[in-house]
Amino acid sequence: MCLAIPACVEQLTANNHAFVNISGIRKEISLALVEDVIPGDYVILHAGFALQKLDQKEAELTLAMFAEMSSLNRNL
Amino acid sequence: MCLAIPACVEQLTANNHAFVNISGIRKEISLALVEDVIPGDYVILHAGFALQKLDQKEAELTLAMFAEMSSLNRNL
Amino acid sequence: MPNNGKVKPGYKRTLDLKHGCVEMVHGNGGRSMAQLIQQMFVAAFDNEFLRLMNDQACFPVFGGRMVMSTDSHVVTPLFFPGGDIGSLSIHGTINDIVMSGAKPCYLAASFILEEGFPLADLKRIVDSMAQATKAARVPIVTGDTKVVEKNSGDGVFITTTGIGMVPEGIYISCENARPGDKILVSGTLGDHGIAIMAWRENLSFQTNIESDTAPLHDLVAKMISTTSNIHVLRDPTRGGVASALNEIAQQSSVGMMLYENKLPILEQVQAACEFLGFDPLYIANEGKLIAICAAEDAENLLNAMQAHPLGNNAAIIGEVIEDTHCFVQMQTRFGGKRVVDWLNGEQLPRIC
Amino acid sequence: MPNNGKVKPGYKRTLDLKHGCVEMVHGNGGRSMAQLIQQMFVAAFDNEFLRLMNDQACFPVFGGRMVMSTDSHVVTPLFFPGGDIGSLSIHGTINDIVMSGAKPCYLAASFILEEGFPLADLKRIVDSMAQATKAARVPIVTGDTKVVEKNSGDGVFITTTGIGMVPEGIYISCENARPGDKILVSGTLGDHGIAIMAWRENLSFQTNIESDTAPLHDLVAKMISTTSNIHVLRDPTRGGVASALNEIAQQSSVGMMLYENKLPILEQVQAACEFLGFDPLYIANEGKLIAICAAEDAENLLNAMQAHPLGNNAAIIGEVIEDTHCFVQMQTRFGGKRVVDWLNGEQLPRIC
Amino acid sequence: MKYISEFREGALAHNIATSIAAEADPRRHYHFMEFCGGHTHAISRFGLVDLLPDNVHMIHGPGCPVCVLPIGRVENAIQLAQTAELILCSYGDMLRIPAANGMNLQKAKARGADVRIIYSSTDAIKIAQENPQHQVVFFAIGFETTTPPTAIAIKQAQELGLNNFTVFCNHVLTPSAISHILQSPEIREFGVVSLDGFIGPAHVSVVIGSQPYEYFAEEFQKPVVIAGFEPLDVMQAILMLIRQINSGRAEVENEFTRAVLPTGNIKAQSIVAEVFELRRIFEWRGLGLVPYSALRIKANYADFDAECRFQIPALSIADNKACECGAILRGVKRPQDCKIFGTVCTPENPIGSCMVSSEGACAAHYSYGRFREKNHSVTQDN
Amino acid sequence: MKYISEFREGALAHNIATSIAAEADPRRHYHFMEFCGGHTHAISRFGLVDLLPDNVHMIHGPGCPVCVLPIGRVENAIQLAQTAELILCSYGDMLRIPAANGMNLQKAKARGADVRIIYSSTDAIKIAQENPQHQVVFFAIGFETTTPPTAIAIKQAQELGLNNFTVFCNHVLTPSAISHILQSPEIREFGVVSLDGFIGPAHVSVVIGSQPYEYFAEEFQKPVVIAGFEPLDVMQAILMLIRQINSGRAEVENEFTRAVLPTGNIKAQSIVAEVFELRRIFEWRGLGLVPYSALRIKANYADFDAECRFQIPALSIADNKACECGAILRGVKRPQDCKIFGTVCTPENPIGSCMVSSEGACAAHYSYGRFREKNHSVTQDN
Ligand code: SF4
Ligand code: SF4
Ligand SMILES: [Mg+2]
Ligand SMILES: [Mg+2]
Ligand SMILES: [Mg+2]
Ligand SMILES: [Mg+2]
Ligand SMILES: [Mg+2]
Ligand SMILES: [Mg+2]
Ligand SMILES: [Mg+2]
Ligand SMILES: [Mg+2]
Ligand SMILES: [Mg+2]
Ligand SMILES: [Mg+2]
Repeated sequence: MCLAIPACVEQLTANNHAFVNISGIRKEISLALVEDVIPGDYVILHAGFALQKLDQKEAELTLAMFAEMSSLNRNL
Repeated sequence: MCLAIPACVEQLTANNHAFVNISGIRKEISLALVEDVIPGDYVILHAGFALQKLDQKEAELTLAMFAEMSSLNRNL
Repeated sequence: MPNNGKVKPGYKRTLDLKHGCVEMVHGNGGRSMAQLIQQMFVAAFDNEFLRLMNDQACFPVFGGRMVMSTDSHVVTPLFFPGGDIGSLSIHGTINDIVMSGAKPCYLAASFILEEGFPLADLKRIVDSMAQATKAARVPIVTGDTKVVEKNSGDGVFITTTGIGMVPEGIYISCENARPGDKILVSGTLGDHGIAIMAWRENLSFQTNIESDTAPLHDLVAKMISTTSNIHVLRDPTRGGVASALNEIAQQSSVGMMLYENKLPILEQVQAACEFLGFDPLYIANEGKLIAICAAEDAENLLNAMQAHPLGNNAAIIGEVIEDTHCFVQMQTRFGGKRVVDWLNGEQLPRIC
Repeated sequence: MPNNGKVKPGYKRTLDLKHGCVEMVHGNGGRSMAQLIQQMFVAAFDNEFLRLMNDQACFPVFGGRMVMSTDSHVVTPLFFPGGDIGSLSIHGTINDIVMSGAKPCYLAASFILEEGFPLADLKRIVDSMAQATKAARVPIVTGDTKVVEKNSGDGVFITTTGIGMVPEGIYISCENARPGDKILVSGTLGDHGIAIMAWRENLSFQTNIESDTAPLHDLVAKMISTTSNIHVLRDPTRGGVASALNEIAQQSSVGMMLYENKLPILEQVQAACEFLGFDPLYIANEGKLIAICAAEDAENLLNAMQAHPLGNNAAIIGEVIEDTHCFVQMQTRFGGKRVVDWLNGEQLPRIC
Repeated sequence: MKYISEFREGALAHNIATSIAAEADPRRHYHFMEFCGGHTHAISRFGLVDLLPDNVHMIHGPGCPVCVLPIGRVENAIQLAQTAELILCSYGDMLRIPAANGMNLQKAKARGADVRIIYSSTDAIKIAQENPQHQVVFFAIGFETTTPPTAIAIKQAQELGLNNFTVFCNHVLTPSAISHILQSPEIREFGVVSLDGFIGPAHVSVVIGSQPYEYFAEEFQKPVVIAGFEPLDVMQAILMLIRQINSGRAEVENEFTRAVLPTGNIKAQSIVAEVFELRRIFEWRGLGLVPYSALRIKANYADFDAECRFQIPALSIADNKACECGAILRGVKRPQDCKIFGTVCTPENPIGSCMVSSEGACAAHYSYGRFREKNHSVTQDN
Repeated sequence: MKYISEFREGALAHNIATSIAAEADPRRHYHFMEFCGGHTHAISRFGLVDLLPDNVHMIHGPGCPVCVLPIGRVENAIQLAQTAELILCSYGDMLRIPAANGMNLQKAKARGADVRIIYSSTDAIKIAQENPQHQVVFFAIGFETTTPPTAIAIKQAQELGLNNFTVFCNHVLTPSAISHILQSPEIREFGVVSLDGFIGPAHVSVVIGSQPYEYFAEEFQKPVVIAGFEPLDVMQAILMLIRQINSGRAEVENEFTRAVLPTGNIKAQSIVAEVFELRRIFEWRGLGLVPYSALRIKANYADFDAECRFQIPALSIADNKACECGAILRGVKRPQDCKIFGTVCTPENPIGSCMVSSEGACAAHYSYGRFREKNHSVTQDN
């Protein structure tokens, strides 16, 4: 449920909108549901709205955990 | 101007309308502009309205006149 | 319960031909489209080429001269006395093929369906096409189906394309008319157009005129076997006899003289034209042909045509004359002359 | 003053290509239609066959196996990055011809124009078709034009039909896939469909993806000269690779196994699919082909394809397997398996 | 076709032609104006000119509603048609009349205007009933023949209580136009145009009768013969005109006795009088402003008057400079006298209105008579 | 694709799978419900089942807004769409949901209803602005993720003073549905379904946060792991659930830390609270009447509430008798347990709603998983 994907904010536009970029696809979306978004932020995009900022540090931590498990397994 | 042709009234219908027949083509037309039309009468049909009854006797007289002229010419 | 692997071929739920209608999914390349094609088109047109369901049909040909012709059919109403868009689409293309003297061999049919079009109507059309191809012995070997959104189409448009082979020694083409040639038509003029108009909105009238839609390959085969002196064949469809003759006059750089009193026109057709302000020379035919042949063969050809069921009312209606201006003229019933010009504007009902 | 008989050929007043638009008279068989055909179509597609302006084209053929294919083109928008309905209509039919291994020879083109369509746009489309036919060296030899009332069409629909000759010894057909065969595609998947969607109303996004529309006859000629072991060729248009493979699996009574990690898909295409909820396997391509060939020739064929400009990104994406259920399956990037079913329903933007 | 075919008998035509040839005085010329496009059409379509002696000349008059409608009114109709949510109903005749910049109703339709072609005024009523959320305007045009059906439609709309139906009234009157021509300087003052008699309208006279023509016959001393639109009728009328002239008479005669009474159709006249009243002045294409030559809807029926419901500006737009329609409609020039006839102005791209209707003098000559020009200067082109 | 591709790395998946295999206790079975269709979709699309040991079972929950909308509400939407001069705006997902007699919005559209597919709620606003003479109704559906965009659209309509825009509100709430399932007799009373833990929603949780799940963990003693919708997220969540169970814990854990905060998106929540309020009761397809499980538009915004502007009857239409959607949505049955799965009910002709959305359990199994059935009873047909 609730198709949503991370999108990189490229440029803020009028009426609290912004252009986001998803691997080269650019689309204007609404920032009405989020606060303090600046270009370079990633947001979770759902039905034309940013639902939340993506916490890039947390993302890296999660990935690091996967990687760690990886090396753990290799050591098994 | 004013495309109109003789049409034979076949059948009176509701609202002062009638079906006319033009050599096999049947069409419902309005009799709102004429009076005392009965099946068998010919009317002058213009834009869906009977404009006038056609005087069949006069038509025959006109044709007779043409024919007469014809024989006159033959005698010339 | 889930069935046990012995699934009989065919879709589990067949097309609902009674209440169903065309939906966008019928054109999206998915399983609904495959089902429509299978159960609607392949079922009706069935033949060894189509059955392979490739995106193209493959068949053997012999060397020689081949003809190809295509026509899109967009008629309103789709069903009319004497035929429907289905039979029309088959006859139209067969006739265009045949007008070169060729024997029609294969047909392709492409459908543009409007979302919401009743499947029952589509089935009627497809069956009519199937019957027409069968009667004419020319199979539909390949096809295509597209669906457009509601109000981006008009029920159904059918484009048919045909190919045929020209027999050795036949050279019939619209640039071959020569002064002195006779002009023949195979029957009464304007039947199709008037039959269609009777059903137009705001114009409705009652008539027992039927469309003349018919495939002319048999008639033409007979004509060709009668004389090798046929110079031009042409089916006077849109624009009627007048436009077809003007085109031929141009292509052959000749003039023409028609005889008004020789034109075979049904009285009902003439009557409909009178009250709508039309001229039967400009009304479409779908089962008639114009033939232009050397004067010495004209009577022979006429007799041959009249002996064929589709040429009963054939007539010699005029002759080809020299004219650098390529006018098509007509000797009126009155002994006067006039130009028979191209169709100008549209044939719309007039008050003056 | 009335001019003095030295009328130069051509209509006195040429078509107003700047402000004009299609009117009902352009389809009525009269002089306006003749002018449109002359100045719009014949002028652009000019060749010896079309120039005769018969209702059919006549040309010589040699004996052998011939193919015929037809497709109606109804794309929205009419103009898109990488092409337009004109070039698409040429490439589409050439490709369907070519997928049998045939050399495309002649094309027929039939137009259904909506009243009000700007002549300037029509000219752009026709020029694009002319260029495409020239590039592919396949002439349009016959055609047709119909005009439908405003809101009974959608600008322009083009039905093209092509014929071609199959070289001696080639038997390529969708029922020829055999277990063990390899499945190749000639390049990245879904480019055309995504390029088109970017321009749809209520869906607009910016991308530099272009339609891949291209004629594949050169590529196929090269492939055929590389190996005689090509069993199946297919252009995965509507319904994408998934639907095409499902059809082939059915036609050949085989199963298939794809490798997700071998699918060539542009990152932008994947990204667009992610945010719209689509799957690139179901997105249309217009300049790509699927080839199925004997395993021993697959690498050779791949190399040949990759050496061609239209096959740069070719890849072996799977293999044919035995499966009485004719499933197309995929080994996911994750090491899991799943069915790759026919397209169900429409590809509509989703929220879930 | 009963009462049609008999009046097209070629054999009889030949006989009337023989009488005409015999009776026309070779020492003089006869110039007859057929007022009506219907006669113009019959003459062209049946090639009657070939049956007349060289000294009998037919001059085409302004009796074609398409030809005389001024550009301004066509422009008004186009603007109405382009109004959002408005349906304009029109007889097929009006679709191709050129307004400013070559625009016409057909092109407006192609560009999105909702124009519906109707066969009868009652079709417009039906469309209004079926489209309650749209304004439906009937573009009413025509002479006395076509006016009564419009009156009926208006009365019907009132009975039905339709509040979305109006009529854009452009009905004009035949007698005023004939007067105007007879009083034109070319005829009256300079005598440039000799006009020896009139063939009177067929179907207009069915409605108005033969009496209204008495005035012309007396006042201007021109014979008038009312004739049917079939070719034999026309031939006979020409013969009757020649006879009047030869015998020095200037009377109103009625050849079309099978349909025209002296008083016309009284019922139709009274229905028209109930709904319409005279306009003080109205512009005619070619003739300019002609006093008391047109009708407007009476105040009682203002609810059905498009000119009351909508902003319809009075536009006076000049004809194309090269166009000779005006002179042609007054009988002063012939189509082939126009510099752009058949070159710039063709039925496909008409510049003037006379090239639009098949009853227009230019269109009739182009479509039917072109081959007669000695040098065939206007050729079939392409 | 940054933050997508990394979470789809096959190599890493293999490693998590290895951990799962190593840590899952072979002497017991693990039954996990992924509440969300997003997880169902990921599991099917990436073939995750093949990476799990046989004793780890995934049960598909009711977290698909398409699947849970009751027939009556779909029927209401269809009737709205069939209203003259009314435009119904809908997300593409809703077009194929079957209502009574196999009708759906797509078929209604084919038969003339004006249905517009939109990508965003703001598209509906644009359509309303562009069609002032039409009523525009936005068919709003979805869980907490999709509700805030609807709230924004309503506020926007108010700012713009749109008087032709309304929302047919069908927004539902995740926690109520989870409660309902956990309290169902099958689970609570009879223990027919064993449910050892939940994978918590990804994007719903982005909005509502992780706190609302604490109640379930405590009250029902079931572990919950909130997870992203990428396949690695799902694998990791499964591993985390196994670990909780193995260690006897029943906690709320958050795997989706990159987007889910404990409190969620406060701004979005407050906008929703401003516009919507709880319904006392709402019907869910499959679950029946669920108290306090849905939202309606507050009285302040009644001008934009389609249920106030139009007559929208409360319809309660029973599902097809053979359809097992209800049991499937509660985790009691699997798609292949339905008698008509893959025969009468297929994605082309769905009988139940679970066969519509690609997130529906039946559609997912049909489109992605069918090959797994041992006898391949449901074959590719034609
Ligand atoms: S030819 Fe055309 S421009 Fe000339 S007078 Fe006639 S209508 Fe006017
Ligand atoms: S297969 Fe169809 S009918 Fe059966 S439970 Fe699933 S959706 Fe319902
Ligand atoms: Mg053709
Ligand atoms: Mg044809
Ligand atoms: Mg033809
Ligand atoms: Mg195709
Ligand atoms: Mg339509
Ligand atoms: Mg094809
Ligand atoms: Mg194709
Ligand atoms: Mg193909
Ligand atoms: Mg054609
Ligand atoms: Mg349109």
